[in-house]
Amino acid sequence: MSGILLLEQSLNGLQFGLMLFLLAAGLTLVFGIMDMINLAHGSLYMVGAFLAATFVDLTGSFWLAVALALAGTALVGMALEVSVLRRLYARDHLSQVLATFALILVANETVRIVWGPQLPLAAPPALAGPVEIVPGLQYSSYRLVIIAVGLAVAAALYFAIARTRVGMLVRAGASNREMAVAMGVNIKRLFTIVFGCAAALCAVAGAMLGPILAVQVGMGENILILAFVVIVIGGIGSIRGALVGALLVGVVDTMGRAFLPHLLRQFLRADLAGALGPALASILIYVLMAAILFWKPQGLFPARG
Amino acid sequence: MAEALLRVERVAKHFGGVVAVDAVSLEVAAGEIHALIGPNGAGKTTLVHLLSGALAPDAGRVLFAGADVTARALHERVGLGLARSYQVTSLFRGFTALDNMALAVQARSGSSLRFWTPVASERALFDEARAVLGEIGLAGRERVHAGQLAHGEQRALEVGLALATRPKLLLLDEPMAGMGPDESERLIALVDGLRARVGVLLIEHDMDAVFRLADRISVLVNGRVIATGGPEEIRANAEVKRAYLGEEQPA
Amino acid sequence: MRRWLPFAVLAAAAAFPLVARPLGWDFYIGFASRIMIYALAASSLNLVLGYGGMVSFGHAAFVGAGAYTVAVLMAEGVASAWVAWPLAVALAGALAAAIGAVCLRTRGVYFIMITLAFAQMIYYIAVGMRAYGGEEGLNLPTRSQLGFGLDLKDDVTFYYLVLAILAAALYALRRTVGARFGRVIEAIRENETRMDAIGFPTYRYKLVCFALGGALAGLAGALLANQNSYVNPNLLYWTQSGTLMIMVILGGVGYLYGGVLGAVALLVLEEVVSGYTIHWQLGVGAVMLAIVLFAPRGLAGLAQGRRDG
Amino acid sequence: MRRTALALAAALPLAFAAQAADKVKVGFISTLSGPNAAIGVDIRDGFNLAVKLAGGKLGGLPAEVIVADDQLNPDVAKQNADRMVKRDRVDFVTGTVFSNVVLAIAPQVIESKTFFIGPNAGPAQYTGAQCNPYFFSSSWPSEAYSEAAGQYVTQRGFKSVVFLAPNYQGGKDAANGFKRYFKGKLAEEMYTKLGQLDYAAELAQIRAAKPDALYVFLPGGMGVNFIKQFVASGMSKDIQLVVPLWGSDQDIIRAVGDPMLGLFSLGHWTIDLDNAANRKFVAEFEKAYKRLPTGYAASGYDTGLLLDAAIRKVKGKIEDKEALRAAIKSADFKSVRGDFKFGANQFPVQNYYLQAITKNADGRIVHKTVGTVLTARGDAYVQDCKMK
Repeated sequence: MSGILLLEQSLNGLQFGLMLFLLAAGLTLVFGIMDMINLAHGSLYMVGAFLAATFVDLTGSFWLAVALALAGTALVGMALEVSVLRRLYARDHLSQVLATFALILVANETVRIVWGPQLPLAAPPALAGPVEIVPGLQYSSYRLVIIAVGLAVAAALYFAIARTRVGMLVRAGASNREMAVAMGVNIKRLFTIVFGCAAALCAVAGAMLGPILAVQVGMGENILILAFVVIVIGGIGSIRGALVGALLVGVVDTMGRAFLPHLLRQFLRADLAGALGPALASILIYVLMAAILFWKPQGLFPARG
Repeated sequence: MAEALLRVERVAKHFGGVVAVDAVSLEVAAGEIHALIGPNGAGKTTLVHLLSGALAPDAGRVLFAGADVTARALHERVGLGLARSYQVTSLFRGFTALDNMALAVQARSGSSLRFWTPVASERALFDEARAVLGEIGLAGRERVHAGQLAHGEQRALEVGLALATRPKLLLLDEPMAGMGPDESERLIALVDGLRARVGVLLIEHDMDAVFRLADRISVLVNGRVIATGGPEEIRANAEVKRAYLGEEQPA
Repeated sequence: MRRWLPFAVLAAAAAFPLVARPLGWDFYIGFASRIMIYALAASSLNLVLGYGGMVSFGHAAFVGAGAYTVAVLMAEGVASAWVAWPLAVALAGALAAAIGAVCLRTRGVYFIMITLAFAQMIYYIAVGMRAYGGEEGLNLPTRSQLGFGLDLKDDVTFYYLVLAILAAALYALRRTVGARFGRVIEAIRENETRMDAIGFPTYRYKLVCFALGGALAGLAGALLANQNSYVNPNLLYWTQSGTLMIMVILGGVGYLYGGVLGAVALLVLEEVVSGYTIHWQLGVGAVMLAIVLFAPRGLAGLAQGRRDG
Repeated sequence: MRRTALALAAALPLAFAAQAADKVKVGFISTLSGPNAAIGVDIRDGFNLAVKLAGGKLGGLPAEVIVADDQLNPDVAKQNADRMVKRDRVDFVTGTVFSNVVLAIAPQVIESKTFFIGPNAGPAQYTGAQCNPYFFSSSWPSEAYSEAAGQYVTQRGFKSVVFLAPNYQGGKDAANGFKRYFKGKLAEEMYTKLGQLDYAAELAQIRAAKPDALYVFLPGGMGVNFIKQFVASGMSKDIQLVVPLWGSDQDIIRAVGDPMLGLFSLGHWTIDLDNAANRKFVAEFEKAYKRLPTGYAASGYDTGLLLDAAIRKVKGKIEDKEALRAAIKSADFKSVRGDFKFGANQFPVQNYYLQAITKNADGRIVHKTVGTVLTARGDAYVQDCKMK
């Protein structure tokens, strides 16, 4: 196994992990603060990607489109919070599951009616090609930008939560809701703001991943499960947990897909290894999650003591 | 005094950096009513959790009826005859008072891995459940859902659930919390009636009740037992007065 | 539910093929079998989720395990229902016991997610079983052999068998929830700590309940494999677990007929709405949302509430 | 419960319409949503075009085409097939895109003595021992494109090649076909999850393997993403990418654009094939749908022509299954792909062309026929088919 291969796979894992983090961060906040299971979180990711694709078409600028999509998705998220989700906070998790599952169906079909099943979204032309980061390794410049954006958002989020007043309230709310209420916070408004921020994070992930993956109806569902895995590994309500969990899932998943088939080939017949490899690689993150929950039933960084 | 039914040897528990229970030793004899008093935050409820098995101690041993039960789970200790009630009422609110009680009877009357015979046809369960309901003064309230009982009735049911497991020792965690004078009086009579039959470790803020009921009293302050003795002894104890009674004279 | 209503529905269900066959509605006989199989699967989840209070997000794994048992045995030449179906039940139950033993260490959302994780593992194992179709799935050359001159290839015979099994299972469920065991798991759902404190080993009872639910799901899976004459990993995918959960919540959590009502409602709704528009998911989603917001106890709760009030 | 029973009762008569004997019903089950929807849409549009050009008829009988979306979910496909066979009583089932869907629904369709015509995937199983009088493929045997790719890569003298396909039957068929004709060394054989969209991990492995050429068997959205990411990774300069026609077709060209130029592909049909049927098809398709047709559309169109010719041949008596089967098998029509006939297993025997992706005179990116790689090629399993 060469160093270049390892480096490239690490970058891939980092890129994937950081995008997962953007989704997981919002999810874990909504979960931690409002005690709300929001399966429709992935739908906001989809809406973000579709808005970005639309705005690229209208404005011609990728980065302007990302900014607009971010704002648009935040508005959609807040509207959703005020109109529907707010009514579910006091309900049990089962009702939340059913309601937000219903929202997924509604969101998918609404997007399909408005935009059709998919939209083209390309990376900005300047980033279409590769750059040589070390001799012998040409790496997609766009993926590097994704990593940069992911790191920047993570840092901004850390700053916002550690240093700002809203961040302090969010932390208080995540570890103890009664305390936030006791502090006289306008909980309703705080929830709406948090939800808007979570939606905006979704939009960043959707817009950034759109050019690599595909902007299509239903794109949110599979990544949603991964985001849930991440926040459960990290500990619900913990941003730090979400970051660690996301990177763990990103790296483990990428490395598993990359190296497990080879590893198996050392022990097994080639055809058997070829069959088992992808299956085992797909299981890996779930094994990771089950193992972590077995030893730490509250995740790695439990937000509530 | 005979061999202690419950024997607590230097048990300790801390949460993070806070020491809640600090090397407490304590004995309760069979049939004895032993009161545990102390100011708020002294660690009384934590101690009940440790004794009942809801929490595992960081150090020390708990011996019950001669056996070391430190590693035994909550439900196993109940099986041995060590039952508890809760400071914050913990009932099956969607079940009727009678069903609440029948469940507690069911717990110790054979296997519950029975899938076919309707519970409703098991008369023995309900007869005994009715008897306990009568004992705690809830006869006639059998069909009322536990969540709909008056506060005092719920507190009585709370004690009754523990009683219905036929314990050798009852851990009562502030059974009279929030009760009116009449209700308290009834409960005092109930506990008094258990004397000699069932050992009781009573945690209570109502000092009138404590001094009327207790054979012996232990005083817990900041996680430590600072004194144990008969009611008169405790009344006279200078350290207790300073640490505790000085601020809160018994009525 | 009024006392006679289940019997009336049962009688109507028994009469259905007598009407449908002469009219040539063969498709709807198969469709009704399918609904009943899902009703069985949803009812098995209702035992775990509704009565036991364990929000399992991995129930499809047990349905799939049952289905794959039948399919794999048939691929290996064992077509007898008397061998394959009990084995499907046993395997699914054992799988549930093993998974439950680990998952029940956790609580709340963590439990939801860890059951999902295990189900996904089983899903990918099914994908990885290339000898048995892998991602493609596996066709069953025929339906299971029952003997007694009964041919399950005949849709009406199969329909009656499914109906009989569903009715028997619901009756057994009714007995179980009314028996000691049912009391215990319902009480655990109400207040697990207190159950512990009056002397019940709650973990053990929850595990038994989880395994029973899994075993019953395995039976539904065995029937589903026969109904479709086909199994594929999709049966175990998390969206299938989600669908079963939706059926239970829709029908009414912890109501005996909740799973049945939910399965009927969801599948019929899908079939009807998808006949009118390709955007049927919009309609189904809207109906589901309305039920959560306005009928929080599901359809069974709605029916009961109306009579109570 | 009563209300739902009412809903069921209300749904029944609606769904059960009287059967008209004087028309032909075609059940069209295809992948019309999700990332691979473009494929199903093209097959459907091609098929519909053939019906439209025949005046809404097939072989003189009024044609009713019942379209259903399988969502690339075999269970959904199965229910659709069930409905079409049992309730709508269709005469033909066609439209399927993916072989896993075919494998799920074909047994049931065949068993009801309804003709199954595969316009895209033709799983290898049905070419050999499992061949069936009611199973036809109007497209190609599953392994053929990859055989052609193996042949071409060998001819070009590539020594070290990486193979990449989804982990499903079609992917395994492709590997078999490719290896049958490729004489060099397979540096790496990679399988991904069907429907995977991010190929970063695989691209890194390919870079490490340093092959001369890369044969990638990824239909639809998977192909779009792979090619985009392959180009972005900077490897396209050093590694010759070889794809099947449908791994590089107009749906992918529309999504990827200029980076497609310079790729080679293999196919049974090319847009520039010089025959009357094809010229008419390409012109009419563009006129009707305002876009260039793909190989999928050509296959859908040919399926329409095939049915039209067969029904005409039996003079509309489609109840006579034996006669109808013989008529289909004779394939008495002018295919857009040129010479076309069925082998004994009812799979096509046809040519496979090497195609270069270039810009045509009006600046559009299209395939250009460079040569013929395999001539009148059937498949490797036909001798296992005992059917007469």
